[in-house]
Amino acid sequence: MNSTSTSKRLWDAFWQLANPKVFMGWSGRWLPWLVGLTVLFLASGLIWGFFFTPDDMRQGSTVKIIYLHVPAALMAINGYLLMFVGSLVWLIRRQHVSVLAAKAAAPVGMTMTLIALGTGAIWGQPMWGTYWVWDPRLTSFLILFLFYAGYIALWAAIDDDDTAADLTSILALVGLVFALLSRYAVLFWNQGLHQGTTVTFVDGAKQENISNVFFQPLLLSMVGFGLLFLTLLLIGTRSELRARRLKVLEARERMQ
Amino acid sequence: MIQLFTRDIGLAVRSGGGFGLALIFFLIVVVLIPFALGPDQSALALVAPGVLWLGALLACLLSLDRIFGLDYEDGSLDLLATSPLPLESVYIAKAAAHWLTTGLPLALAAPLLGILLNLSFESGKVLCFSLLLGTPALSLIGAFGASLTLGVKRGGLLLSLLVLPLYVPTLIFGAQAVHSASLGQTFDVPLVLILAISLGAAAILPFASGVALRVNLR
Amino acid sequence: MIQLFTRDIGLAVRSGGGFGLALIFFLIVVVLIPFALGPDQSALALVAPGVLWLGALLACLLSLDRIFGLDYEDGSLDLLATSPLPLESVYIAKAAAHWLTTGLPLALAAPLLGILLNLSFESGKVLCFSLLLGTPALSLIGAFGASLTLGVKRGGLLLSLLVLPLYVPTLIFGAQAVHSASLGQTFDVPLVLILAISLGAAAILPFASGVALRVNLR
Amino acid sequence: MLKVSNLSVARGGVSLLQDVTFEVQAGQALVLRGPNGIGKTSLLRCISGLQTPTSGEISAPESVAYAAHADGLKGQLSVLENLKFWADIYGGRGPEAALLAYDLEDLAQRPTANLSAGQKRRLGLARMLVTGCALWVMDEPTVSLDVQNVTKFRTVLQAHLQAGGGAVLTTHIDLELSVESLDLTGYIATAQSPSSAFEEALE
Amino acid sequence: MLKVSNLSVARGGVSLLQDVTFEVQAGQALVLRGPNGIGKTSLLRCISGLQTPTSGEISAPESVAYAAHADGLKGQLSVLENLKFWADIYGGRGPEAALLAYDLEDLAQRPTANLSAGQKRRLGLARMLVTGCALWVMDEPTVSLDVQNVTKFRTVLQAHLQAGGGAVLTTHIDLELSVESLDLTGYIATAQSPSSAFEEALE
Amino acid sequence: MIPDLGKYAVEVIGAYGMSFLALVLVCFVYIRRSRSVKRALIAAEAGKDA
Ligand code: HEM
Ligand SMILES: Nc1ncnc2c1ncn2[C@@H]1O[C@H](COP(=O)(O)OP(=O)(O)OP(=O)(O)O)[C@@H](O)[C@H]1O
Ligand SMILES: Nc1ncnc2c1ncn2[C@@H]1O[C@H](COP(=O)(O)OP(=O)(O)OP(=O)(O)O)[C@@H](O)[C@H]1O
Ligand SMILES: [Mg+2]
Ligand SMILES: [Mg+2]
Repeated sequence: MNSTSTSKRLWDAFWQLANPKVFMGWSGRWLPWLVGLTVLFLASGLIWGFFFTPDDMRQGSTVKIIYLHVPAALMAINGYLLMFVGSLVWLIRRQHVSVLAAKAAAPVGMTMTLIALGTGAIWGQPMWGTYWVWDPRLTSFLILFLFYAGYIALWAAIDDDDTAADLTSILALVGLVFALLSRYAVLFWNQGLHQGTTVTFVDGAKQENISNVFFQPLLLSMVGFGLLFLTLLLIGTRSELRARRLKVLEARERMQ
Repeated sequence: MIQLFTRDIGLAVRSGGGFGLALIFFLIVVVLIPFALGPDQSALALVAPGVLWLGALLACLLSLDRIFGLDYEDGSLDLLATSPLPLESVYIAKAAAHWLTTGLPLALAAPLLGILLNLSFESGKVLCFSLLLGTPALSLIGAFGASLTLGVKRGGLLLSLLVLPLYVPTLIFGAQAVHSASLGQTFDVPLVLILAISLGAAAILPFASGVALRVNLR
Repeated sequence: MIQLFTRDIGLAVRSGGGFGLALIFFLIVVVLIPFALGPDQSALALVAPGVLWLGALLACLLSLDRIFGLDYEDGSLDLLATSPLPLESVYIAKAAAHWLTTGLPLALAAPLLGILLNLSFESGKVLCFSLLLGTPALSLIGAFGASLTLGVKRGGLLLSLLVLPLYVPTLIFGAQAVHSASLGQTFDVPLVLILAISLGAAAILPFASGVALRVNLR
Repeated sequence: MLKVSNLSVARGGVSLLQDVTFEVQAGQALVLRGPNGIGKTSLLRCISGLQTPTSGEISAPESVAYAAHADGLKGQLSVLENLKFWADIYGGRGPEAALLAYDLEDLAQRPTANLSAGQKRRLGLARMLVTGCALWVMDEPTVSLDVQNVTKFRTVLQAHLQAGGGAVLTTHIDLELSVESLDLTGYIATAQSPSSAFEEALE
Repeated sequence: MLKVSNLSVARGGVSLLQDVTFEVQAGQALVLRGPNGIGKTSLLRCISGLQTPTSGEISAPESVAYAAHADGLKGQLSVLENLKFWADIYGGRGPEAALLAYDLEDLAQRPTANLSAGQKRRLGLARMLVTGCALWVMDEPTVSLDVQNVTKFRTVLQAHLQAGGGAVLTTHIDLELSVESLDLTGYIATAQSPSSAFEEALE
Repeated sequence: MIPDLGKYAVEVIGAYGMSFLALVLVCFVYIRRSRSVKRALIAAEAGKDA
């Protein structure tokens, strides 16, 4: 009884965030802390990874690329999911903040995709002897990059904000269906070289495939990338909200 | 809906953009491939299934922005939107007309053109079959993309950008089916998957496009 | 003329159809090729020169009907024809703007995309060079075709039909140059021939297009 | 037939009109007047359902016949084919009466692209007749028409009203119709009124 | 400035007008009148060089400013950019005076696609001012304009004439201009007149 | 200072360099846009009151 009312209150408080005013206040208060945490985790993870981890016996020092590659890949996928959720909320509940968050997430997600692709390509040269192979996972990422590019281009091409919000949201929805379908199709099409997922979280514990020496800094770096994503997301959403307000003021100016 | 469908086909035929042109474009792509890749016969046979599928896809793509574009520019779409016909039906009629003037002739001509690229007749039949099942998906997805980019002038390339990643699964399964057939393997799984994509697209996209059209006309 | 050129570039950039989109289309074609032809690296390297040239050609082709089309539909072309600017200059300005927003970015990006198809960096340089010399011809010929099909609604496919045979020589020499380079042979003869085509097109086509435009506006 | 109450209209994020209230009964027509850019077209788009008003109520028949600034005719089709198409879409009357009303029989087989501006407009007006809709929403219907054809339009409109139809139209010239008119200059939105709830929340 | 003698005009292989003769001197304007479809637009297209007459002579200045039924404006460009573009093409005057004349300063930065019908038309008319051409050829210039803007147009035209310019225009409504007008109904081509030398040779 | 990266130094440093470049670039773009929008909004709101 009590617990349902608590969860309901939490739920209501969550939707309060959809109010631009509330969101601006909340995000303004948390942003400095978030920036601090991001720097802390990212720096410690990457510095630990780059300076204080041993070389792998097979891969040599290239194993250090993992501290960029895996977190970026992770955030690239999560970014797309976030974009999807933001769009869905907009289409159902017409909350501007959520669609503007989706808009702000796209360029960060695309950058993460680019980093995953770039570091992967650089890694591929020593490991597989080529920058690029048409491996399913690599291919899926290239397609993901195209989805991001299309989403951003559609936002850019449409003048009216609400129209753009509606259309990009529809694209994100349909896009997700086809992205999943593509993933399946690509697996069907080619088996490939890329390692399977070894970082799995089963009951909060890692599996044994990857040793602790590599795993701990990787975890820090993953959290760092996540926080960076969140920070940029908040900054971007705040800019979009302000830009909307600016447009309203300009429109009002025009009427006088 | 039927009226819109027949009108669109009539318009396509009348303005010289009917059945013939998609075919001829397809033919030209097939003809250009040897120029681009060199004339080696066995190499050509190897790439033929993929090239023919790719050619069909591009022939579709080239005519996409006209699906709604012309009606939007001359104001007919506004009038259609205020008519008793729901926009979902408008989408279906237009996608169907596009398929009939583009996808269907391509599918029927593909086995013949396959001969130019040294494709065996058996594989040609599978190619025809896979195109028959797959081109509806191409038209449906393409018309969906067109409904999104309606208001964008010079939207042709934007449309391609939006639509091509959506075409990936269809292309993969399509090329795969013909490829397997040309190697003498079974090809029913990819064919079933293509059919599933076409049916899925027909089930979901009318609603998405209806919304997109309404938003664009606002 | 300069004004028309800058206006067209401005319009292309403003409507989201600027430098980026032709590039992305090119990228997409390159991405689709392996889906259609299969992922084998050595086979891809073999077809890469031809396919990259074909991709550039198709990226050009997709944007052709907008060269004059938009201006024709909204009546600007009538007004330009009555202005002191000769229609030959209109043609040159528009072809130049098309090249700058399509051909040039494609040529510069081609070596990078070549990597996706397992093309060596050396061949990539030759590819870039051959595209730099050849894409002006593509834009010039394409704009000529566009001036011919001006009055035809849904002229996109008709335009492709007219233009593609004219593109054949450029495509052959272009693909040849890169192919030779990737086999370590000399490639200066095809490059010189491409240059000759571009120069020839620039010398003759303005007059032909001027006439075609005048006839179409009548 | 049409009832508009307390309607506020915005376009491109700018509030244009507010508190517009009027009613059109069967057999009546209403002429909306106002200077360029006041929002006549936007109001008509709201009435025909293309645009959503920012507030207020519209009660209109399910399907209305809308004639916009652009005619929406297919140049490649003949005059008759254009009319037939719209008649089919609306499931309305055949095109013969419409051709007759605007004296288009001679042009019936001509491709629409080859018509003059006034001939096209006449065809656009004839379209209203084949829809069979009771409510006509017309944006400057007499543009490009010569004096004789304006008279023709007046006759057709009056017949439509007599048959129990209704009409809302805009015009800048005097149509010499003996119908009510509404001057929109009294309803111009004040700068303060936000055009959506979201903007209100941004304040 | 403009001299048209014994002009015969055809469109789409059909003779429309014959033996049209008139003259417009510097400082004069001429209004062409006639019912829909008589050939006004075709005649103006001949004068501005888009179409060749089947017979007769036209002596017009090298470059004329032509305003057709369609405005030829780019929706993505702002009002100012559209004017600047045409000013550059004609090497004529800057756009400031033109903006002022049609009261477009407030709209200068707006994308043209977002203008109302009358606002677009005003921009189309302002275009004539930046061309710097002496002869204006205008096809129904006041379509979609409200009363106030028609007055504005009248003032601008009169200033143009006073500055030694000339104009040929068509209209269906009364512009209250004190200029000459020519009724084209007297020049309708007889069925006999062939529309080209080739057809004549076929006789 | 820099650990011994063996024969893969170019790859590892290249990967880190490229990633930093990309990250710094997005951060820069986001912060610059945030600043400019904020400034413009403050100016507009001042103008409204005046
Ligand atoms: C451009 C090419 C590449 C892309 C797009 C890419 C993509 C990805 C993605 C999405 C993941 C996360 C997968 C997951 O956690 O389940 C990942 C993980 C990983 N990648 Fe790559 N990759 C690329 C190239 C490479 C190369 C060349 C190597 C090295 C040989 C490599 C090694 C790894 C490793 C070791 C992981 C961690 C796997 C794990 O433990 O979960 N990747 N990559
Ligand atoms: N698509 C659009 N996007 C944004 N603003 C627009 C758009 N269309 C018109 N407007 C603006 O909205 C206002 C009202 O336009 P509307 O077309 O409704 O006017 P109108 O009364 O019909 O004028 P006219 O008599 O000139 O046709 C104008 O100021 C116009 O600039
Ligand atoms: N492109 C064309 N091809 C063939 N015939 C045409 C074409 N355009 C117009 N016509 C015909 O030529 C005749 C004259 O047309 P024109 O446009 O010159 O008339 P107009 O006097 O300007 O009429 P309006 O007042 O309606 O604008 C009309 O009968 C018309 O049907
Ligand atoms: Mg209007
Ligand atoms: Mg006319």
